[in-house]
Amino acid sequence: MQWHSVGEFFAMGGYALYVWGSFGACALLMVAEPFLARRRLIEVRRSLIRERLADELESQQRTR
Amino acid sequence: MGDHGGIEDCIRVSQSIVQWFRFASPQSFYPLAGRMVPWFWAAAAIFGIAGLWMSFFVAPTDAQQGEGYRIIFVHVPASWMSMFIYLVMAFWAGLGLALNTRVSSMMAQALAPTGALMAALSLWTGALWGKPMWGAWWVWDARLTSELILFFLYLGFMALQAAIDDPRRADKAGAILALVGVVNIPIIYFSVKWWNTLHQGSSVNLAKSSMATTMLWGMLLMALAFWMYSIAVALMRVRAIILERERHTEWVKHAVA
Amino acid sequence: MNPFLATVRRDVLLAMRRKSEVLTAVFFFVIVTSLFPLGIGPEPVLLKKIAPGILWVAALLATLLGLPRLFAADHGDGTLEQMVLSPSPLGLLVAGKILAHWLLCGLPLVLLAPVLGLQFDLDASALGVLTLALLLGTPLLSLIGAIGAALTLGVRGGGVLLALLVLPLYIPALIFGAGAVEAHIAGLDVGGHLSLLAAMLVLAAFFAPWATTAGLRIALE
Amino acid sequence: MNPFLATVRRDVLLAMRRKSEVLTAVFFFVIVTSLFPLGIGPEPVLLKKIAPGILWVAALLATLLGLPRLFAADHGDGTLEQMVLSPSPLGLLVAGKILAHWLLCGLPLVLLAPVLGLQFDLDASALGVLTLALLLGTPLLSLIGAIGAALTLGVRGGGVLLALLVLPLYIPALIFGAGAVEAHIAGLDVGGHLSLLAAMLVLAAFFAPWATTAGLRIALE
Amino acid sequence: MLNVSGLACSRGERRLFADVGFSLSPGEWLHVQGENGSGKTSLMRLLVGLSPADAGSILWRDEPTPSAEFRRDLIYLGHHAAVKEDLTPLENLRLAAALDGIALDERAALAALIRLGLRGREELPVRVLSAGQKRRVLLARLLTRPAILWVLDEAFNALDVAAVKLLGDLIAEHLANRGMAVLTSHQPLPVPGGKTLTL
Amino acid sequence: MLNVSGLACSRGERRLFADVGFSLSPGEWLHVQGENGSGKTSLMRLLVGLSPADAGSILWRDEPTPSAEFRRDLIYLGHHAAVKEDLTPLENLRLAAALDGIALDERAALAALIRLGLRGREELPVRVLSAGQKRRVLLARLLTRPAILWVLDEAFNALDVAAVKLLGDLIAEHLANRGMAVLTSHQPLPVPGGKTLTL
Ligand code: HEM
Ligand SMILES: Nc1ncnc2c1ncn2[C@@H]1O[C@H](COP(=O)(O)OP(=O)(O)OP(=O)(O)O)[C@@H](O)[C@H]1O
Ligand SMILES: Nc1ncnc2c1ncn2[C@@H]1O[C@H](COP(=O)(O)OP(=O)(O)OP(=O)(O)O)[C@@H](O)[C@H]1O
Ligand SMILES: [Mg+2]
Ligand SMILES: [Mg+2]
Repeated sequence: MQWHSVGEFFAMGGYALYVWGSFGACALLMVAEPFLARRRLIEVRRSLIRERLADELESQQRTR
Repeated sequence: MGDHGGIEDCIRVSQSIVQWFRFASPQSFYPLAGRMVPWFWAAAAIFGIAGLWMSFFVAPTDAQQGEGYRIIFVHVPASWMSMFIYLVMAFWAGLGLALNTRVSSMMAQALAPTGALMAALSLWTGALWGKPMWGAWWVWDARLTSELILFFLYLGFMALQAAIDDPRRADKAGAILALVGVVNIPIIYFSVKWWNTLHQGSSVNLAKSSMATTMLWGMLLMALAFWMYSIAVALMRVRAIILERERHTEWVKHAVA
Repeated sequence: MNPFLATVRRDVLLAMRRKSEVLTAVFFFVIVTSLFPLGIGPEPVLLKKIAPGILWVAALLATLLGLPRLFAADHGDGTLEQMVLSPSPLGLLVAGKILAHWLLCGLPLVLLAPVLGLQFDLDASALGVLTLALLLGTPLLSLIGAIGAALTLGVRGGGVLLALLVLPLYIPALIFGAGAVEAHIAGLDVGGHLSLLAAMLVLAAFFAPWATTAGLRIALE
Repeated sequence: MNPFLATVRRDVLLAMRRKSEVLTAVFFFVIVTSLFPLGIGPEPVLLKKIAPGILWVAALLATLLGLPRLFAADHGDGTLEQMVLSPSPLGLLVAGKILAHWLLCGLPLVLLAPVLGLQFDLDASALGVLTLALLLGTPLLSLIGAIGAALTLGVRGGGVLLALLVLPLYIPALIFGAGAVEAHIAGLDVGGHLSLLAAMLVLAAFFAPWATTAGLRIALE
Repeated sequence: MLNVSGLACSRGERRLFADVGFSLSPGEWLHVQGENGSGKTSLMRLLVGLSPADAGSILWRDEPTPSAEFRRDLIYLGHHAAVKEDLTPLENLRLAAALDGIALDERAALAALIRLGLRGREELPVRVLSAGQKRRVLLARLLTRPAILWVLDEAFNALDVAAVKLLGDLIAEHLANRGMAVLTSHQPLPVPGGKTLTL
Repeated sequence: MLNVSGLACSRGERRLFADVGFSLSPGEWLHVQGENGSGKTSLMRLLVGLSPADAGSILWRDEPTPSAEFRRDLIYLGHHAAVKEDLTPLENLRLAAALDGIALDERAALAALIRLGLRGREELPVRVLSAGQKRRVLLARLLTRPAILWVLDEAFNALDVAAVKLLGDLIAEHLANRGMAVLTSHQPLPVPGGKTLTL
């Protein structure tokens, strides 16, 4: 292994900004994207459930 | 014997076609996708961890570029995926246009943002690599330019689909655009390449002659991780799209119980 | 009369009725090419160097500017519906419209380019190559542009979305077109560039009317 | 609500409804700036030299592209008639529309220009001057453009005629705007350029809404 | 209140009408009749001040038009839909009011739309509405903007039977409140009384 | 000749109609009725093949539409004017015929325009014509293009009394020549007989 200390690892031989900028951007976007996709799914589900509730309420009122 | 095998083959093929159409219905694809997603996440995580280990702790320091070269482990996979996803997206879109299978159009729609993301990452990491290596964030090199155009093609596809309300119409229009784009990508690639080399010798050239095998492995593992990630996230997105579009059908009402 | 020719005639007639239309497309080309020396400064060597690029980009933008109107007017007043329902094949009518667009927006640029090239001090043979490249390139621009125009028809954000879709596809034409002139100035052979342009033109002539027709049918649904 | 603010809000809302509209104006700017290197060739020194000119011309064309729609939509569906007949002063409504146009077409360009400048390898202080010049220049472009849009409203050959009318008026903005950046790169003082831009902006802010209003009334007659 | 005299209008080389005059007092309305192309729309546009007359005078409250006061007192609905296709009926109505400098709360706007039979369409973009529904969105403005003089050009076009009756009732109500109206139509109008002007 | 069955159409989340069916033989016509927004225009567009139906079949001469033959036999005039504002009525008529691949000489075109009461307007750009005159230019196509099935959406809109009668006569003539027609209108139609379909 070529790293002698944690500091050296993070310094990346002077290329810290570039290397961590790249890996960081990848990490950020690749965490954000699934998160957004998941939220989209949850939101559709939630609105579907809401709609069902509204249907039920309406039919209750009608039978009453 | 040969005859017999032929018939069996026919049956198998037709069965798989039937199977394929079964999964081509949103109703059966939705749960299938749901079951596949965790597996792809797991694979992405495993390959990703292994790849990161290789890229930071196994692969040696590059003689010319020092530690800066390690950007390669995200840059190349992102670049590859951005190109590959476009092909897959156009394939699904074209299938949807030709056979009117709804799921394939939805798949194309789900892939586009991931492809755009990969193109953006390729541009971003490339720019961050270029500054220390060439001293400029951006040069009008053939590869860079065609990647930029690819990014625009993704954006165009997404903008067109977003601009059309009726999903059926959006699918068809998007499919035509994606197919036209596929015809154009090789043309663009070669034109840009030729354009660039006509002017100046490639002052822009990475010494990639003797890549250490550990480097190569790191890159391949990372590429696999990116691949698995793309599939997983596209499947997640296609599930949302299926629910959005099919929200008035009975099965969706039951599925979300 | 043949429906194809009838469409060409109709569109040309319509453009002539709005007299200024043809002239102003040309003026746009002229003005854009004249803007750059103003923005960049008056160094002759520099200007000569960038002349092919600027002339091509200007031609490309001038073509682009006319594209949204290619189908929009017919769509807005219901004529397009009538064309779809007409007994004549839609592909023929669409091809006629594309040809008319080139006659009105492309051809004048081809004819004018040599004059504008003089402004940048290009010599006669370079002007010849420029004109030839534009002659091959501008129909290509019209053909590709028609696909974009059909796909964005009646869509929110039309005109600019069209630019977004079409410009990336224009890039090969731009590179080979401007490249031909630059290569000629640098003393290289231009046959390769021009035959590639011609090949792309043939390819587009086959596929673009088809894709455009499909796009129009979708737009009307 | 104040009719001025109501107009701004309405136009922004309309643009947002057509989601892609705002984004694509910006994309157009991005794509046009990227086209020039493709036409001209990839030499960094040359590109850096012509960068300010190219960015300014692109900003100008991007603004121009949105102009025909400034009043055309309201004219086509009769809303403009209603605005003329409205109890609120027409000048106020027009000023609101111009401000909305700048917010949608001008401001995003100002914000984006530094990023695009990077593509041409401009340094940080040059990018600062570029941004400042655009911040002063783009409202000027919107104000002048509005006059042209009003005058060409409903006129045959509209869009391109508009370009023809407006581009000559844009030239001072282009010269001083691009000139400021070039002067800065050449190590000269840029105060003069910028204050001239500011002076033109103030002048236009006073007169343009008035002239636009008059143009609109004529167009509706 | 409205006094028109000696009005003349020509288009191209054709004199459409000359010496047209009439006057309206509160509670009165005028039916402008004539064949296609006889100049009804042209007259309306002169009346509201959108185009200048060749001759003649138009006085509102004894002052020449177009004055700011006249514009405040006037609603003109023409052949055009004058609604934004991308906005919903509700947004259209509220923004039109805001442009006129009038405060219109959601409740009042909704009530107007519902009165015009657009229940359930408040949130759709106008683009997808039917021809008649688009006209109704425009007509809702009659309820949300107080004005004394209504100038309606072919307002009954594209409306179904129920909507024609509704609009007739609205006009009658308006007249009963000392309003005035100038209407054109090729169909018989469901409003009683009224002067007639034939071009 | 025209057999429609089981037609269904929905827009957005709203089902406009389902299971609509009718058939027309030569000499028959159908009046599609319904309130604003009930789906008349949508039905017409399905019928001529401009938009796809959710379900159902449309047969013309026992073959599914849209076929080339169907397009040859069909004239559809919709809400839109479908005339070029910059051209004269005469040019409009002749170019429309040329696009359809039909030879139309000046004499025949002029005769059609005159029959529609556009005498004296043949050489004006359509832009300056009145609303009713524009409709008449469009309607002149009924005379210049031979077709068996006329699909007219609100064709009586904006027409004055004389023109309404004229169009009624044209339709009656067409039916007498073994033609067919599908019409919508909110006014009573001046054509005798006819089936009715209420949406
Ligand atoms: C914004 C800038 C950049 C973009 C858009 C970009 C784009 C791409 C693309 C599209 C590929 C895949 C092409 C292929 O496999 O043939 C790629 C691969 C690669 N790039 Fe970049 N790149 C950029 C900057 C850089 C820089 C600065 C370097 C190094 C100094 C670099 C080194 C590489 C290497 C080593 C590969 C893999 C080579 C191969 O597989 O053939 N890139 N890049
Ligand atoms: N430049 C011109 N030259 C000759 N005639 C013209 C010109 N411009 C307009 N016209 C005529 O002026 C008249 C304008 O009529 P207008 O639109 O006011 O009619 P209208 O009574 O509203 O008709 P409709 O009932 O059809 O709506 C038309 O007859 C038109 O032909
Ligand atoms: N996306 C949508 N969501 C909900 N409803 C919609 C949507 N698109 C259209 N509609 C409704 O579909 C109907 C379309 O009606 P269509 O234009 O066919 O009516 P029509 O019978 O021709 O009416 P008119 O008499 O007014 O011309 C309208 O009621 C409209 O509100
Ligand atoms: Mg009229
Ligand atoms: Mg209708």
